[in-house]
Amino acid sequence: MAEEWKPQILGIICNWCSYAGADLAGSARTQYPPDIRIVRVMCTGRVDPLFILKAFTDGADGVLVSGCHFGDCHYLEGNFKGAKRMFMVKSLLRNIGLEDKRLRMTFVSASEGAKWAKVVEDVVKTVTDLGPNPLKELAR
Amino acid sequence: MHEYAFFLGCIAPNRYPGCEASAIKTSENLGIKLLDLEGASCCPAPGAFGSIDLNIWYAMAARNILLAEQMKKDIALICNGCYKSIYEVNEKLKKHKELREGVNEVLKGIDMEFKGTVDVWHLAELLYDPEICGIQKIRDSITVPLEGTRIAVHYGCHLMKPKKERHFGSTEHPYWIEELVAALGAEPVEYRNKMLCCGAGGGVRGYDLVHSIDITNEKMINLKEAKVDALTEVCPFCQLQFDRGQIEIEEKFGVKWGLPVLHYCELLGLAQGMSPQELALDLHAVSCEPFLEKVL
Amino acid sequence: MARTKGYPETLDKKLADTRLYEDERHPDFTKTVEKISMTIPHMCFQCGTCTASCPSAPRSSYRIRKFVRRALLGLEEEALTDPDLWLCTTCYSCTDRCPRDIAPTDVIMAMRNLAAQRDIVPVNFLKTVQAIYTTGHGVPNNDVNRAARKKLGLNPEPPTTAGFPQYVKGIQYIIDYFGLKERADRIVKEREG
Amino acid sequence: MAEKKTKKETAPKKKEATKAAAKAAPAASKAPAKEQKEARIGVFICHCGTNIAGSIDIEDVQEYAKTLPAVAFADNYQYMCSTPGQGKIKDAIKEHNLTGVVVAACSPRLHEPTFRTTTKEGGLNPFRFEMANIREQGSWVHMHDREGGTDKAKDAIRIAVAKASLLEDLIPKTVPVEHTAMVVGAGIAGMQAALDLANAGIKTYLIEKNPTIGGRMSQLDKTFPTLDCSQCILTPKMVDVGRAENIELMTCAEVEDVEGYIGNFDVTIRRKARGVLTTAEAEAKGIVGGGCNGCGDCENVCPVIKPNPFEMGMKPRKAIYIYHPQVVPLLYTIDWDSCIKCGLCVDICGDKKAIDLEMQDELVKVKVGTAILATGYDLFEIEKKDEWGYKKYENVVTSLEFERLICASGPTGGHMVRPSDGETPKKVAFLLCAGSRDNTGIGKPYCSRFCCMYSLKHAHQLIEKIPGVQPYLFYMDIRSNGKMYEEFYYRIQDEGAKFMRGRVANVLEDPVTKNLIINAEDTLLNRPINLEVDMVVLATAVQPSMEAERTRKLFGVSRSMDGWLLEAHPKLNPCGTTTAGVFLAGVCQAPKDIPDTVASAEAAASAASIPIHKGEVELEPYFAQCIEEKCAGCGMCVNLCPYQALALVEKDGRKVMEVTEAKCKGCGTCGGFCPGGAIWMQHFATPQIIAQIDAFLLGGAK
Repeated sequence: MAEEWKPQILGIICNWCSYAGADLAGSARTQYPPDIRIVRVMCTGRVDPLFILKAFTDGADGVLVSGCHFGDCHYLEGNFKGAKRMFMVKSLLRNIGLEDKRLRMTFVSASEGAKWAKVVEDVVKTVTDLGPNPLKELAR
Repeated sequence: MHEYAFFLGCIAPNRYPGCEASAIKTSENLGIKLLDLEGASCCPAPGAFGSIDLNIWYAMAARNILLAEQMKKDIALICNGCYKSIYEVNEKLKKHKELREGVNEVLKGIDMEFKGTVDVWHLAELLYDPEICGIQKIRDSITVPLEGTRIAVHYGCHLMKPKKERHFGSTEHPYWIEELVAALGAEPVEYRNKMLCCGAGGGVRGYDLVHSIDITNEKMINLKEAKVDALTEVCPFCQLQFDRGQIEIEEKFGVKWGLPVLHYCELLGLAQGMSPQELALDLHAVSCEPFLEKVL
Repeated sequence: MARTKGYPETLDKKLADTRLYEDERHPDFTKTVEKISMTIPHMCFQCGTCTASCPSAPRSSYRIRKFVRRALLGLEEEALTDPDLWLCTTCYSCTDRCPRDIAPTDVIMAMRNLAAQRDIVPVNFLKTVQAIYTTGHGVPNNDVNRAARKKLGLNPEPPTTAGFPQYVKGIQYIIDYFGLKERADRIVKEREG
Repeated sequence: MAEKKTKKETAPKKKEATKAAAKAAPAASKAPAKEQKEARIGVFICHCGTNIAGSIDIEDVQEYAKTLPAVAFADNYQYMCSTPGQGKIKDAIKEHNLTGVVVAACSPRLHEPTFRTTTKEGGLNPFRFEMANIREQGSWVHMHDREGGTDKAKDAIRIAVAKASLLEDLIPKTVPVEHTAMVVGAGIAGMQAALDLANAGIKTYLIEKNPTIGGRMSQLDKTFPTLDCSQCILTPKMVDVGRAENIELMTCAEVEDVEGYIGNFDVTIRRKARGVLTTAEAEAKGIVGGGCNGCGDCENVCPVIKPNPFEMGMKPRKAIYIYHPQVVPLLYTIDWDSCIKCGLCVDICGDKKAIDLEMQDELVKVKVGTAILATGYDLFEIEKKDEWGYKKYENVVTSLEFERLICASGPTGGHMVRPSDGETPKKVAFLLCAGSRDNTGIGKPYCSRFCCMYSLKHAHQLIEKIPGVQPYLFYMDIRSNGKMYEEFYYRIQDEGAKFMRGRVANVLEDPVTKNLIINAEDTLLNRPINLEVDMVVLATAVQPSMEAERTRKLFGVSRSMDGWLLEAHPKLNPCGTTTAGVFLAGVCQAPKDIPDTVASAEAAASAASIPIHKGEVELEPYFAQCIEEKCAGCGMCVNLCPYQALALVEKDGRKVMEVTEAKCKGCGTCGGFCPGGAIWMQHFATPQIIAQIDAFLLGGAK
């Protein structure tokens, strides 16, 4: 804890677009900050608000949910439904007094490796600026 | 009445006062009031200053823009060189924070700060814009239609290029100024390589005159081929290059063209019934008479 | 830049070693040019669209493609000392057509700035500076013009710094801020005595 | 607490397991036994040479893994995917009697199948395997941050272990595959693919939006580098397609809707009203000896004249028309936009009664096992690059217009003339990379790949046809990388074509002669060029055809950033897509010349025939399951499902949800929503994912 604080960010990303995009960033050797951990789901439609709330109560400083572009969902419209839920969760976070910027949903296709790297950089920056998740202490 | 701070620049007021006079008078007839921009200076010359140190160019142009910010009026101008300096610096400073901060650091010394509260327009685009004036309104304001005259248009580079930093679209085959000319009853004429530079810009006129007027001469050849009675432009510096340039071409290359060159505002003035005297056409190096004979 | 060999002058000129050597390349030059110009000469693939669009190319040895290439390779000396650098009319035709989305014109402007820092700059540019320093105008008013303005019912002095000289101070402040006036005077004096 | 959850929620899994037992004895028989057994996970870390080991401290990671809850064994190896590597895993499963396997290596999208098989061979259910991606999303993206990368790898493994300890036996569902295929687009790619499938004994539906098959290739005059006549080599294939018993050809047709999954796609096709009956259709209507025989009487009497798109609008056609004499099928078609329904054609057609001016579109439903997209390309709207004056100067034409102008069956009967005055051009400039390799945002950033070669061919054709003609090729690079291509370049240069190394800045027109003035730089001479020519040919960039976007969405295929359809893997699976059972052929995937197009078509055909010949496919068993004791029967999930896989049913007195596994694709949209947490997503179950989250943030699921 002595050295400068690094955020803990959870990424829940879909298998078909964003996970593939992240892999592409890898094979292209596009470098980005290592402060994110990935949980793979088949579709952002699978993302239960519970997952995100659990992450924050566990002390996550930020959560990134990333799926296919609208109209490109491997399951037709899972990403629409996922996105809709994220709005819901964001307002929930605001209500419990947690900055809703800590939760971010993005759309990264299988061919957008560079974009994935940008998104992660971006999220890491936003969350770093926000500082540690106040709920962390509660969780410990 | 639409009101604008009128940025004069150098060549209009100090070499072709007819441009200044006609601009003010004609646009007033069209519901555009051009107000004095007190204490404005050279834009400054994008070629000369930009080449030596872009930062000075930014700062000096910013000073001029700020005079208008203090007036709380958008800027209107009639010179492409000025347009490059004033319009482009205004946009750049609005866009780039670090540039803006750098400039404001300089301007602190004269208690000025760039805020980016005004926009910059070339009078020609205001005249063309139906929201402000528009072709029809111009047509209605005409008392002496320039019928039977063939007029070619020189757009000038800094008005529309680089297209990515402007809003006029493609710069290969523009036609809107021709429409403005047609509105005066004249016949706009296309000619070879219309978008070729006049040759004056970038300090080249001062650095290597013959080089610069050789470009002008190429334009003259193409214009001759199109059999035009006059050339019009929306830039006193281009006008200087074409007008005085023809004399220099005659001296250096021994070729005489005798092609009248008039700023669009001067043409508009004629068409609205202003007399050649009111336009100080006598100050033009190349006599406008052959053209006037066709009109009057 | 060609290397000399210490032969007698004429021979040194004739036999100068014209090969490109690695030590001519200054990578920071590329970076500086890109910073000032806010464009990307390092992406040039030498198609020649710029030169073909250039009004100066057909009547001189000026090749804008060559300057972009010099920016790309970092050939500082060769770029800044080439008098052709000052033949660009800044018409921006090359910029509008470049398929690599480079702005060659701005590359030239950046190089001119860097040359000027080394006092490599034609006097006519500096004389404009001097004129503006004293009057605020690059092309100042004159009596013929004043008379004409009167006839047109305009004020003999336009409502610019000419009509309101008190504003000239502000301009002089800015130019002095960059110490340009002294440099201009000095260089003009050196060149023309 | 995650523990508790699993205990309770694994209940329905017993059911699943026993259900499975009925189906597949061996695997299932293990399942119930394993149920209570506590997790023993083996972790296997791959060096991937230096790919991973180069920027991650393997030893450190392995030591860490050993300390994790439920980890019974940890090991590392140079290449885990190698035979000895996999051997290590199999042995360890037995020796340490593992319940789950975690491999920390590359992306599961690459090697999950490999290691699942390994796990199976080791005696475990293949779905008791979880992968930690420490290469694509680890070492490769943190090459200069060894510490950060190593920490990330540790966490990734911890997360994977947490999931692995909760994984359960799953039995993949095998479904039968329909013994039919579909090919969308009947250009050379689609035709070739359809022929191959048909010859392999597979009934194939070939869908073409135009009235005839043949596509772009039928518009070409000659083909490089062999110079055989395009039509001559194409028409035999067209005839074969028309004849092939196994091919059901549908022209004037578009895919309207796609449902289902690999093996069982239900495709709705819109057969656009052609206004003309085939002999078969006529017979069905009881018109004896009727239907269109292509005599063309109708065309002769039709009063409406329109430009023929096949001739790039340079030749007229009537409102009832065929593209060209060799069309397949030889059937006339009515252009409803221009037809005035005067009825003259109906009269002249007489007893054949082939023309029906009231014909309506009809929708046809077909079931296919696999599908191939071959939607081809269009030309980029080159007038957008207006420095070259296309559509402004008459004598500036595109390469396709040139093909028609020089083609014997074209509008000029093969007499090469220029549009403005019908004169034979003596000087012709070819502008290569017209709209390609363009980063301005107007053109296309990619290389269109076949323009160099056809421009060489164009130059040859001119030299062959017009004595004393001088072709100029303005190029940046000549890309002649193909069999006998460079030799062709050599030949054309020898024939006298002049190659000017410089991109053309702009084209100007002489207002009087309509000649064109080229402004370019000879970058090799370092001199500007001012060249007056009679005609300019733009080697125009290509872009995905307009239909491609609509079609790809129907089939759930993604798109690359440049707009071309996205292959499953650029090197190892260029024909496949991320949708199982859907494949790509020809230019729709990326610009290709004819040889490459045909090759990719045959590749796609063979790929598409595999599941069909196998007769059945395994579906990953990521189905939703209903935990009935939790289900309140609210039915909200039913509407959420994009595949209508869920339904409410009556079970011992109460409404509960039931899943039709065959329809469920496992997206989990229902599971992500169910307010009662009553939906169990196999392999992505809530407790498993929660365990992963806890593992990451609280350091271990326990």
